[in-house]
Amino acid sequence: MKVVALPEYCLGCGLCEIYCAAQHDGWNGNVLKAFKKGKPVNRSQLMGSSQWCWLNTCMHCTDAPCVNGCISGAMQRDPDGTVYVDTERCVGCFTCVMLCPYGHVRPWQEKHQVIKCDLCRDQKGIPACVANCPNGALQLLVEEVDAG
Amino acid sequence: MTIFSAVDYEDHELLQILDETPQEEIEVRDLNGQRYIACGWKNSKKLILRGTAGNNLGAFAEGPQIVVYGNGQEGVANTMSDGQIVLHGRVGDIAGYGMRGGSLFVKGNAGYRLGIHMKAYQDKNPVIVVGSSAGAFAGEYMAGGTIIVLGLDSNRDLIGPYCGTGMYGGAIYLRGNFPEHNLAANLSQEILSIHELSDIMPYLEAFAQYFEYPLENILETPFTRLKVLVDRPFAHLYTGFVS
Amino acid sequence: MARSIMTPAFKIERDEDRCIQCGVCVRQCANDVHHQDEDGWMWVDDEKCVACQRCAVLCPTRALSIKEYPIDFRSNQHWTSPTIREIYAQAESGGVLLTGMGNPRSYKNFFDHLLLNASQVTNPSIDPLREPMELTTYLGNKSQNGSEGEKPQLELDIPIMFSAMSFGSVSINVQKSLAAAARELGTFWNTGEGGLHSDLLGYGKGAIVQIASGRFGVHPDYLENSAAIEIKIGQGAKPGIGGHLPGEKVSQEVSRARMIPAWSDAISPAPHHDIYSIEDLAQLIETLKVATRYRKPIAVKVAAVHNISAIASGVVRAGADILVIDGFRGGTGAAPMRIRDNVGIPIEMALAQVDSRLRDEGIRSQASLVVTGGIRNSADVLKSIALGADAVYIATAALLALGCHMCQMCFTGKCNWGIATTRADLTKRLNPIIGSRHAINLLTAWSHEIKEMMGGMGINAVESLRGNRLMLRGIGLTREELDLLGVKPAGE
Amino acid sequence: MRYVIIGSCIAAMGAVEGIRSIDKKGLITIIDGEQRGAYTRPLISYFLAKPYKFKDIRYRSPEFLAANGVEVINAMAEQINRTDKQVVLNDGQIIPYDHLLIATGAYPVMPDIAGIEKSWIKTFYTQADAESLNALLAEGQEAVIIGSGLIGMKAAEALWQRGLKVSIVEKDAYMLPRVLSSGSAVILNSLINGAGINIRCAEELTAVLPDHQLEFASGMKLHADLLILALGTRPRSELAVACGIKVNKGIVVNNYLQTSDENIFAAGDVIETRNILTGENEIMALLPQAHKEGFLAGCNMAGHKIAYTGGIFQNSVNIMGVSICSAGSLSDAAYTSLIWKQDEKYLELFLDGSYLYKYTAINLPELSGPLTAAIERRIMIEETAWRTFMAAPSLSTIPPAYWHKIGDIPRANTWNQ
Repeated sequence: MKVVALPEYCLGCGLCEIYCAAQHDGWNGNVLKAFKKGKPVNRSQLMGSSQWCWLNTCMHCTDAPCVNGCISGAMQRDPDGTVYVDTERCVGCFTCVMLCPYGHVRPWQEKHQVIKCDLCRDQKGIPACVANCPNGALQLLVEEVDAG
Repeated sequence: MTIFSAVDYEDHELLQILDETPQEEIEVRDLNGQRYIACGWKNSKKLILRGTAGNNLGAFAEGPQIVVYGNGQEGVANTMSDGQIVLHGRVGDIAGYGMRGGSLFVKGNAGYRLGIHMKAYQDKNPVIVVGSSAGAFAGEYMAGGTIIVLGLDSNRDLIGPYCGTGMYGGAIYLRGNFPEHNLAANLSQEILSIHELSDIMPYLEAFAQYFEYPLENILETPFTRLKVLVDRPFAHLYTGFVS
Repeated sequence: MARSIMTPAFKIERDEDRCIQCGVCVRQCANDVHHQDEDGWMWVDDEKCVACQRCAVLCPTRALSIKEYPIDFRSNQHWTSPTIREIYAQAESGGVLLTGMGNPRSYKNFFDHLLLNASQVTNPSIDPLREPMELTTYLGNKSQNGSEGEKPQLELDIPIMFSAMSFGSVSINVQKSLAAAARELGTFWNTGEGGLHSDLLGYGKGAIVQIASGRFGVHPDYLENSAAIEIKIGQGAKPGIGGHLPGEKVSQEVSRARMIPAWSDAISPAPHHDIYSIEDLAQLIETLKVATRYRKPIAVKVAAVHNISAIASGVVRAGADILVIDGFRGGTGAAPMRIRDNVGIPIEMALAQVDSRLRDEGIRSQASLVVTGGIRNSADVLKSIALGADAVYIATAALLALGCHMCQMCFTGKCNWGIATTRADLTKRLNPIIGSRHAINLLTAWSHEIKEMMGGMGINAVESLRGNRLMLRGIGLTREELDLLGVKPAGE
Repeated sequence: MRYVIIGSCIAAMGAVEGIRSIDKKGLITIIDGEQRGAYTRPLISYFLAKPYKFKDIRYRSPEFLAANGVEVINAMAEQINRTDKQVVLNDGQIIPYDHLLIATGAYPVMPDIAGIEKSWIKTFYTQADAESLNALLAEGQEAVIIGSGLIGMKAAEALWQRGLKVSIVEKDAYMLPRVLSSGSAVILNSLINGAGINIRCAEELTAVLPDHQLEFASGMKLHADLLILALGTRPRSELAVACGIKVNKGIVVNNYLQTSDENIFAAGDVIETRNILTGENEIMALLPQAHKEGFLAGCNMAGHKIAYTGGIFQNSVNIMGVSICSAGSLSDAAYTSLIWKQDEKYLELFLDGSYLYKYTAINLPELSGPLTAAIERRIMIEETAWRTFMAAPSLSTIPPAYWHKIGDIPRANTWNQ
């Protein structure tokens, strides 16, 4: 499973980032509350300019370099194939950041951790970015995950 | 080569015969103003027409090679995309209207609205060469392509009034003197030396060849090139208004 | 330059308690209304706002609302606020007032004064959920005389088509949306006078291709790769004047499709210079028929003007297979405001008159009648058919389905909804997959409604409703208006 | 099929994953000489600093091994008997194998100086090292670290966090010589010096004197309550040497991680890896590489022929809150250098024509992924595009050519004006 960004329809509006941020860290998708009370942090990041832009989100690679290269075992893949960070174990060495060719895995400086798309795995339903894209520029691609 | 006489045919009878003739070269004699010849043709058949070609000769066509020994009526090469029409005579109004490619050579005069709305894009570059003079509104709303008026064997004004009105692309070449007050306001004039004629030289050579006219005679008189000064002549006509 | 004597037309209200400074409004406004400074503060420039509502719709916290600027001139029934503002605008610019979309004036709307019939007891109604309802419509010359044999027809699964909107006036994604929707709905879309973009070649068989005075994009493949050809003489929004695509919208792609210099104004003047008479029109129709070997119906589109019925008669006699009449509420990408608001007549009147005239002259079967210009819903469609139309064209309604918010600034090329623009960054705001889905949904919904209303009348085929003015009654109309419409007053 | 793996760290875990991606049934035995399970050496500094609980520096859990049906034997391998395809352990057990993987890792390098066997002189490489150090240190002590590689730097940070006065001594001209460039070292130097760690470069330890005195080649003397030797590592290849497998600096393997004995594979810090940039085989003791080599070795042991194309040097580390990322060539002399600096951020690219050969990024870790991939995948990007990028480096300004060539990522909008 992964979110596919289609730049030909990406508006660069940034709603994906906003809803991504508000979906995590306990804000439960309440954008107003999240941004008024706290400083929510988006996982995926809007890239480019309005001419050519897309949401830089995780490919959830099957042979994920970030998982393979993680020195602490914090970067993991759940049985659905979702690559996520176990924040309890992340020491913030940023090796995974260095290994991600998409520049998707990013440092979360305040917490000395890394941050990345987890497909909103704690929430039911489709990821917040997909659900709130006004132009269908983000699509959830569900593909068979190798059970092994 | 198939040769037949059109003297007995109505418009559509003639069109049907032309359609059903498989030969690549067809000569039609005794043409008497039959209309729509070669309309929408998408081939490079060669037609030799003797007599007067009726309205909309070669309209919407792409490719036919037509020689008319006689005059053309209205709408010759109307919205023609490609092909060539050589007229050993005069041509009526709106010749080359919206022409998008190919060429039209006229030995004599052209009527009103010669080459209006002519267009060009990349390799599509239509050209009209008129041996004598052109009527009013020549090159009106012209967006691209080339119109050449030579003023040969004519004692009429080279161009009629309103030449190049609303023009926003392309070029008009006038040989010799012409009444400047007949030009639209938004045009630049540039007198060209013989060395600056390279853009149109192939057309002049072709004209000389088709109509057996000495090229040097054509070249001994200077040409003036008309182009648009401002490519958006109407840009300031309107005001956006927020109500 | 002196300070303008005008106040802004709109006022943007930002609820600071709700604004999270996310900048979506800044990124979405092509008019540069919103601005965020380096400290994150949000600012607005009301003067530039056209009330397209893009920012308000996309604002994730609903912090934005747009209102008409709250300024009241002293009450005056003659010198109204818009009238005064128009004078200010012309005094400051010296320009012709330009606008977009259809006539917004409060002229009498005859659709709203027509009521549909329903069956009771004596003539049972039909339940469209259980019984088949036929919406299939054929457009073309249906007369039996003539030696050419069977005349080409367009087959429509629903009596609604998408009206002419050229690539250039609207974005390629609008055309993609409508072309795809037309294919799925079993109807047709119209290219407008802007050629057929290469991306849309596959949709040619569902396209009615247009030829207008500028002859933009017309070539043998364009004529061949189509369902029908429409000669555009006039347009309801601007009868008597031609098309004018402002240079701002003539992008490289438009330039390629139209074969004109990029960023120049694309002008197709009112007259086709090869048409100065009905005979000339007949000649162009015949030229196109010859060029396409009589395989395509030829439509002629005219604006609804005062003597429309005589014009219609001439057009049909000139050989048009489909006559399209565009009423004075028809939309446009750009029209001089005075013309849009003051020229032409209502489509309802034009339609009733033309249908009657063609019937009286015995030539109604020689051409199908398609009306357009202000069709807002399925009831308008049904009323049009009862007044005598074979089918309708919609355009404004289709654009609304695609996201248009009716700001009427189509001519600027800065449409924030990706509709009336050719800018790549704005064009992509309309995803044709979503756009076509919306258009399909709209017409599917209308089809259901049409079937329900027809069922209520006890009619199971749209053909049986055509010209059936007994199914209409007028309300709030004068005797003269009723006579012109050919309907009885309610109660009679 | 019976798989035996000598070693239990990164490459070994990679191998388990690799084998199991193909062969779900074969018997896998891990010989864990260190008897600590699968843990991550780079995490020992975190252990020392915080201290972490043991399970937190584990790379893979015992559950992982159990789930993959791995048998772990806590003993040292003493000998490989290639003729009989057996491994002899120090407790006398004899383990037969069909395919053997040597993933024995490395040793810390010890200098040849008298006196270094003293109890206050330590290396910092294993869990045991960290534990014994933990028992020794006390706040306020003076610690000297010889070597400013990643191990030395992380050790310094840990000791500094524990309240020690820390000095780092580097024999090269600048610290982290295999990671930084001369330019970036200046920046890092000031950042770290400012934080309170004393750095001395171009100093070589020559003698350990009585009374905790250290003497250096320049004549400088330093007092040290604690001396940590962090001079790098060398492959732990003696098992391979003894059984006659071809060994250079490290064990020599082919593209399939196979040694000169077709039934014996090797992966991790013990082998020589092909450097993509030079085409030469080098010791590349890098964690991600170790996992990848282990994984591919596992695949090949299980019968899938998957070639290993090699790697590049790449490091990401955080020291005293400063993020340092670097990848590519070890030397920077031959290349065009483009530098961008702002406050505490620094980026330096080393280009040769349209190819990136190396970069050093300080406090710009977010750029390191694409830059590393640009080097590793030999992505051709015009120098002018790099220059444009360097005017304001950010993820958004990475040359579009990069995204076009990386695959999967959005194509350019074909609908251009």
